[in-house]
Amino acid sequence: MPGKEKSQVAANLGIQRLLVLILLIIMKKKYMNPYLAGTMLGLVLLMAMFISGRGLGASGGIKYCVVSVVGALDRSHADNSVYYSKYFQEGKKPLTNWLTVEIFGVLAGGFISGALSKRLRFRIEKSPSISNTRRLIFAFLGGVFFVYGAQLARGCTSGAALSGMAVLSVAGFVTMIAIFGSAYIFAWFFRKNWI
Amino acid sequence: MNFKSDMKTREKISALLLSAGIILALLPLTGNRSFSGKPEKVLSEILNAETFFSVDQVARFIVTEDSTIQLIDVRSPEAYRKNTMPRSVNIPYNDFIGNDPDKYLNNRNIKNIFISDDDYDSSLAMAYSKGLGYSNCYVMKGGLKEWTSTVIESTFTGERISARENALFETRIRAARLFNEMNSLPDSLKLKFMESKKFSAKKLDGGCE
Amino acid sequence: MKVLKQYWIVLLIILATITAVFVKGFSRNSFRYDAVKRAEPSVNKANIITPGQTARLPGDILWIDLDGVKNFSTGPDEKVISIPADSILTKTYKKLIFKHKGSIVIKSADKAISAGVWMILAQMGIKNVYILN
Amino acid sequence: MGPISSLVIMPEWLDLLIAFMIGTGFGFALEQAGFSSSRKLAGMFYGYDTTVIKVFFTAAIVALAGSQLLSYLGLINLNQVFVNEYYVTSAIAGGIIMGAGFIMGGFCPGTGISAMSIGKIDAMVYIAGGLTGAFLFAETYPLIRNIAEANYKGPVKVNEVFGISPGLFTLILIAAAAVMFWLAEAAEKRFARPDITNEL
Repeated sequence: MPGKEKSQVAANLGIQRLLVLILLIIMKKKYMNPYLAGTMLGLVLLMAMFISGRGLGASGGIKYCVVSVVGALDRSHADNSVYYSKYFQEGKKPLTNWLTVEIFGVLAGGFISGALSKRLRFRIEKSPSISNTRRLIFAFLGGVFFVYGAQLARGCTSGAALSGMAVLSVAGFVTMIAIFGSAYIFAWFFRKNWI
Repeated sequence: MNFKSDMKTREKISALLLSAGIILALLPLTGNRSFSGKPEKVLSEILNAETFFSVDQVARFIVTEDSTIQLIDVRSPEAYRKNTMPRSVNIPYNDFIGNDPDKYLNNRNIKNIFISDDDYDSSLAMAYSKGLGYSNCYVMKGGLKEWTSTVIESTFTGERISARENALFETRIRAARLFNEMNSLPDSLKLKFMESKKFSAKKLDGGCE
Repeated sequence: MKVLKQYWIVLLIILATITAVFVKGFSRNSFRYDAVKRAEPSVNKANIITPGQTARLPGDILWIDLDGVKNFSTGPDEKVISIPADSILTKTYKKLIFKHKGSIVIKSADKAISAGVWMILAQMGIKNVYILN
Repeated sequence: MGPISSLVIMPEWLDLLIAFMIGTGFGFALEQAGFSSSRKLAGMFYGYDTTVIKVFFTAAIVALAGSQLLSYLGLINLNQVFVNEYYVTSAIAGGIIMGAGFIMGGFCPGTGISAMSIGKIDAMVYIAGGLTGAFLFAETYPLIRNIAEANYKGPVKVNEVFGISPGLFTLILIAAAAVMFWLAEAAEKRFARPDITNEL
């Protein structure tokens, strides 16, 4: 049946063209238009609310990784601690927690996006006026501070501020204002690192 | 950095979100829920004979300690303290309407049977729950009045008793004994029992905790 | 025209939203009110009246007998209709109930039936529905 | 009606698969927005690049308006969606610590993970720091427990505090965001640093 084959070829070509078009839209600019990307992020958050009844989170997943490592290394310490023990009650496994699996998804999603937009490269991003060591030390310190603060506030920019704002929670708005407010104040002290 | 295209998108997204915001501001949003489903369907479910359990059926549930049953007493706490059905919990009708009923009714494997003095409050609570989508809700027909006259004060008036009737009376008498035991407890013990039966809000999963 | 060309996607989304809102908001055949608010009269028992109180109800009274027997003891000029409870939402009766201005009094020998019907009518947005005790 | 998880009891694998898919979408959106670049993120605090504010507020508002609309249409029960609990002291103290961490490290945890996935070494070090931070918090928890649990207010909503309908508050928030977007673009022009932005 040559006619049928022909239409099949045409359909295949059509699908290929569509895929190429989508790829072109994604790779057209270096980064996606921020408003479009924001809409996409908002829709992902809406999906999380609609399907699982919860917001997004990132620091929670980091905490669960730590908790599971501590639990594997020194179980008795974990069971005796006020903090760790609640994550092991009733046979709970911190590694198969919603948040933990979600951050592995974030890794995968970031990798796919980076691959599509050809941004996969090992490098240290920094201001030319500072050394690599300085950048890495500050990155490490930043991580320590940020996640410590996120544990205290029960969520980071995604878990508390973004998801909190989407459900109109006061905690979300207060955390958001505190994060950005304090970052603006501290920005003056660390300006050499960035500009 | 392409300023121009960013600006155009900004204008579009601002227009879109602002109009959506205006629509939302005009809607009567309260954050509460409304009934769901087609009215006819909800009505026929409410009027369905299977929605109503007789006091004898409830007596059997109590005697056999059926664990798929939850008795919800919607009377006032005072009335509940005076006459407590065995294995029942107390959620006064106004508390029931004021709160999200999900914390009481979320277990789909359990039949929730509402009880009040007569059929009035219990049927309202049942209709309210069914409208919100909890199909696992029932009513004890006749309420505590019927319960008292049929089960507690049950006496046999007839010539001969059949095996079937005998079983029925056996159940009634055992249920009445459980009921009387429950209600002869001193008030302090009963209060303790009521406290233990209080519902606490189900914790939702979420956040970074 | 230029605006339309530039903003077509915005307009499309807004139009879809408005349509959805209108369909939901103006459909008589769905519940759309705040369930807690509409159930409020039943909390303070304001929805139950005794025969003596009916004179105080606002507007004309539409009497509905849900048991299918005309045994209301009322004046001769009141409208008494008899509708079996399960057919109260059929087209003709629904129209009658929605069109009626004033109060509606429902009555049934079975409290479970009048309570169920009251809850449905109240949640559909009909105010001034009362149960005759 | 939704959320789906409150309607059906999902098997664990499906729940986790959904978590993974949502995470993938999250990571993809973050990377596409340019949040994998720390200098782009930090640009927000010096005015030369305000992507953060644009993406962040657009996302929050889209999700907020979308969920309100779905709730009006009877598709989602917002009482069943998690609302963050408000601990006044810890929200403010934690926020301030996070702000300091943000400007030092140039990432927040979510963006750090997505930057790590495309090979940013600084992001990997940042996440290592994050793991350390979580460990430190767990070990010092008994000491700061009083702060962490002080002034608990429960899951309060903003519109309840102001006593207005959620729809009206959403409109106010959107109007504020539209003004902010306009200001952000003005700032980008004023504090433009082509030498930096061209590198990103």
